[in-house]
Amino acid sequence: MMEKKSKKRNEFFYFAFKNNKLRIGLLIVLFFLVMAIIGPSFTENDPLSFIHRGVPLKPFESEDFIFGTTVFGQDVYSQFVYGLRATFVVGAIGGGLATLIGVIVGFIGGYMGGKTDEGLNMGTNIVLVIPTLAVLLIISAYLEVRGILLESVFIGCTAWPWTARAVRAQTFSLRSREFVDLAKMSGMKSLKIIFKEIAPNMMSYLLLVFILQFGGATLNAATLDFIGLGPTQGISLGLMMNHAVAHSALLLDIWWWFIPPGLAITAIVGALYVTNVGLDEVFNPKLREM
Amino acid sequence: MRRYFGRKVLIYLLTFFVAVTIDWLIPRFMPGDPVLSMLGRVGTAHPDTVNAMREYFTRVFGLDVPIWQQYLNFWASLLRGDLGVSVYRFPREVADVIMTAVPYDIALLVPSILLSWIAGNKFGAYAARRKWLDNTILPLGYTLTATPYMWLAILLAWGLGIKLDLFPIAGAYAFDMAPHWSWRFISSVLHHWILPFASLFLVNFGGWAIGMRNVIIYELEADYSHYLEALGAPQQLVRKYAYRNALLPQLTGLALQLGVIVAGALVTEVVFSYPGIGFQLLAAVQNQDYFLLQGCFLFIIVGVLLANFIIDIVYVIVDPRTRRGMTGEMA
Amino acid sequence: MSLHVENLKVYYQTLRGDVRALDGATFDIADGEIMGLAGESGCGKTTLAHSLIRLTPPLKFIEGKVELDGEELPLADMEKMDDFRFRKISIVPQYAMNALNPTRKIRKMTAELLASKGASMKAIETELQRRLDLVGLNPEVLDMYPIELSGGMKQRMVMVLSTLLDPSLLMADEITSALDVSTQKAVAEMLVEFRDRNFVKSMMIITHDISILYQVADTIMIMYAGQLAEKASRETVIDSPRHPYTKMLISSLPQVGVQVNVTRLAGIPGTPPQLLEPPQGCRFRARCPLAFEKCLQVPPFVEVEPGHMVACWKEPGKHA
Amino acid sequence: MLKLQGISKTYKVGTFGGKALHAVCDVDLDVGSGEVVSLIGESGSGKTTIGKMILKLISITSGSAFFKDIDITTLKGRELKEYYRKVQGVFQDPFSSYNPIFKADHIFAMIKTEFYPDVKPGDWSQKVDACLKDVGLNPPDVLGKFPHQLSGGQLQRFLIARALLLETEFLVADEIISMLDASRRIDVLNLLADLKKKGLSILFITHDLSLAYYISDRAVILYRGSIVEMGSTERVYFNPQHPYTRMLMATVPRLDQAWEDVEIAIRQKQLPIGQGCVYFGRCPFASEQCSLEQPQLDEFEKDHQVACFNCKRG
Repeated sequence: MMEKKSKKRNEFFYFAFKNNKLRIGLLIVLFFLVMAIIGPSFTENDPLSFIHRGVPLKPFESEDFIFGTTVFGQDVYSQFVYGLRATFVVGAIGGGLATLIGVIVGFIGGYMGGKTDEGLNMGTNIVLVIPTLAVLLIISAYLEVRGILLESVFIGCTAWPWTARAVRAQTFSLRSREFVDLAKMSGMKSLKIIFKEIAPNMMSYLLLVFILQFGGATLNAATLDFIGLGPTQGISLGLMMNHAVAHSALLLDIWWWFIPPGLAITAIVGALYVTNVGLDEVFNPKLREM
Repeated sequence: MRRYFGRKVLIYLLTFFVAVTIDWLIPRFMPGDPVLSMLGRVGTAHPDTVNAMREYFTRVFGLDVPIWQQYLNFWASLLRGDLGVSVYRFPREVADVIMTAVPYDIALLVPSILLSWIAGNKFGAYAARRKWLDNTILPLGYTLTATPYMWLAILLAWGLGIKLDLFPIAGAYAFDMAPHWSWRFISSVLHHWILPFASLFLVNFGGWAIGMRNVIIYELEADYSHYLEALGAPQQLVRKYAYRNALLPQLTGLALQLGVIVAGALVTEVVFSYPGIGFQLLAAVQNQDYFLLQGCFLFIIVGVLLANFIIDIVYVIVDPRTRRGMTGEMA
Repeated sequence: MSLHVENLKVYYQTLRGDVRALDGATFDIADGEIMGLAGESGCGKTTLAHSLIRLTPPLKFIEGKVELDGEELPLADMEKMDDFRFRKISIVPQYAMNALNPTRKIRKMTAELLASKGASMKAIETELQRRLDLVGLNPEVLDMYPIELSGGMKQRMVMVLSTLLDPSLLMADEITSALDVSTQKAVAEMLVEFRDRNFVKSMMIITHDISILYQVADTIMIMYAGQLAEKASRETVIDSPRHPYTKMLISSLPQVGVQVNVTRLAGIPGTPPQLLEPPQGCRFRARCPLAFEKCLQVPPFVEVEPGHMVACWKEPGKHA
Repeated sequence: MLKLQGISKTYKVGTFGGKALHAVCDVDLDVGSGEVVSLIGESGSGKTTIGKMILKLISITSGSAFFKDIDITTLKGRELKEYYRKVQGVFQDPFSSYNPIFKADHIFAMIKTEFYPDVKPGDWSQKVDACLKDVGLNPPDVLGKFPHQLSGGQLQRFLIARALLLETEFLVADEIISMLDASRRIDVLNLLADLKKKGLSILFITHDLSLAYYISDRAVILYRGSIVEMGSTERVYFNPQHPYTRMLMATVPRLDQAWEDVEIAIRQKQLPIGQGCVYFGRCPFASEQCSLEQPQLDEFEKDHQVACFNCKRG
């Protein structure tokens, strides 16, 4: 229905593949994603069940525990891959929700202007200042049963303000453009103008915002899990680190219990940021020269 | 000018009001009767402590009184500074428990935030200067910001603490000492402080470096930089102006990042069992001590709001555009 | 002899290759002369101005010699040019409205700029005050921040600042186009007064509005698609131009007193060429009614009459 | 055709909307059918605001506006859509009037879906080609291209073709040629003149006096939101009465005569709007009365009105 700009389209792909920041970032993220999807199929061990008896195995010491075992004999590999899966779920849902709320609040505020904009903007600034982790702490502490879905929803609902501010600024600048007036003079209704004329212009920007939100949600979830307020059943990378620290893995020098989870989060989130920069360079060529 | 501050104070008061309301709402919002669920969790079988606890909880929660009355009581007790009694340290007041933790927090947060902000900005400015610098500092910066606070803490604790045994990794001072003014005690406190400080410092440092690098490139492309170059001003003067102007958005960035940094400090304290609010928070969570939890929450909110307000004042003093902008142009 | 430019070529680097924005300019500006530089957008007038004072990427110096008061300007070398900038050659940029550092008091910025160039603020203070009065600015302005000044005031401040060290050549890049009619006249006349009071030895005013140049410039040079078309005194360019492009351009400008149903003016058919792969020879060939086979070679920019230079094979000059 | 009576626009400015900015204060204006009226004013005079109010893009604070004696002040929904069939606008920046991610002829597709949904595609493209030829464009060269592949002149003519497709009777042209090069401008002006002959009435908004003279039958001089002088173009240009108009005529750069040295008063403190004459701050002939009352437009000679106390005596 929307005639994509063919000339701009292949120009975009041409520069996209030439931009190495984008290539490296995307590669790392995909690597972990694949590991999260097919990883669990390589092991029947349940991440939390105590399988191995005796001294914790080092990685590759025995071929059925390639990543070694925890102090309780749990299979670190299965914890790691299931944890990865949880991280991607939280990132996608939490990040997605935060972007969604931010976009809606930003759009309506930016386009309507006047009283609605002032009210929404006040609300955004208030939620922006409140340290989101503190709110998450309170909410999670009071819930006996916490699923990963619920955690993602909470993270999503508290991480949207800066997206709303950014989208509002973008909508403001687009709204004053004359093609919006032209659309009004063509008899189009406001909602149709927002979604048919303004939104398509911001697709590239929304992608950038989602990537950052995805990274933010992952970090937030790991922090929550680490304090012990993560999902009550199942495993996540943050929970792994929590267990490791709680059971003095550091003193016992079981590094393969706490190094991989942190490394995975850093790699994924770092790769996401680098992808974001790469995409930003592709979208506005001015940055490319630097 | 007064109007600008008036509006700012209004927003902060409103924020505080909303935060406290959230804090009050959550326990009542959760399913089930909070008193029963809390009693169940406390898990002491001994009858009279259970009765004392139930009587205390019902009084504090005030479930018998209509909802708005509870709300007013909550505010009343809050304003009196009575945050309720800590469950897992039963006789001690929540406020008192937190007060002992706050100084450690400040000792950890304030230096790490300020130093990382200054160092990050300096490095970020250098990064924008030469290509090879940009290619080293930028990836380093991205990895650091992407590192979860607690993981870097773990790495430092494990690496420098245990493996090389250079620094202690637990507590704020040696266990065999009691707090007193002596050089030995102070050096022990410093010795314990290094690792948590370093881990917070490094993660924040990455963020500021990247932020400054992007902002200063924008300022170097601004019209006034082009004009200075056109008049043959040395690069050093052009960069000095661009750096000063780039610091301003970084200042607002600092205000917005406070929430995240405080969260980072909490987990870092948990790793090093550094007796700040984070540590108390973990204990509160593990012992289902809701009043301590809500007390910590309020302290964090107040701390962040206060810091935001201070940064706003500093911003107005530093950036003439906001100050003079308000008095309007002399057309 | 103020400015002498010989076969200056400056290209504009883009991702698809070099845009040949300025392709061989040869002209002079005498002492005390105000030369107007006019032409449609994309003709290379801004490239010429910027290459003389701040040749940075994406501009690329190709070849050519430029002398100012007998000394050769090292255009391609940013550092060496610093000795000439501000002292010998200066500019009032198009973005003059936001050329002042927003977070610095104007006095402080001026002082620091002068110090960095080895001049002292104290020595120049009285002269600076005098020039501020001349342009209708209250000396208090020095203790204010740029945000407190109106657009017009900021522009006049930049004009004073740029000419503070009495440069021998001042370039004014489109400084009248953003102004209202009344302030336009005031600013244009201020430029002339700067020359009359010897704040500057010679001046180049870059604008697309030829009627402004007619009022204040001594000579007018017309550019088209990166090449010089014609240069002559203002009366000759308006009343008796010889280059076909100038003729058609002047005749297409509506004037007060000309009404459509009385005299219907004609535009110039066709569009200017894109300069990535410019057409061979004279670039106006495709749109020129007099074009013939000789136009396939680039016509030299030659003096057909004293002070009147034209680049067109049809014009019988000394070389014909 | 179009009649404005006492049109005003006030913006709320300041943090809580404390101060009021009077962009336009009770302007009376009418444009006959097949007539070109030019609205001349410097930046900040409110000329664009009037244009936008006529096009219903911004609300009218007070006063009323009639289009062929239908009151359009509170037009909404269906009637507003019908109104847009008759009244259209073209803006200053051609590149900002097009959504960058669609092809340029997307603007035709928009009006087809909104106004002519049931016209068969074949007839529609014939109609489009006809209109493009009317504005001097060759359809195959311009159709199917993106905005950044077309020149400013072509884009502006596209917009005029769009108005023709809607059989518009009234066009608001707001500074439509100020972004075009000198040689391209004249073609667009000639095009507007041809459309005028075919009965299109135009409100030509500009700050350039020579353009207005070239094309308009009547000229309206606007200053700080109020009309200071109005009348047939020859009379206003060659027998200016209001000091502001005289100053404008003296300062417009011409190609045939040098500037007269008219003393230009650098802008001093001006009176707040609504209290006394808007030009009081800069007027060399200002008297006591000028600072107290606001002069009304009245007949100075046939088809020539001025809003100034001293003019009658001058």
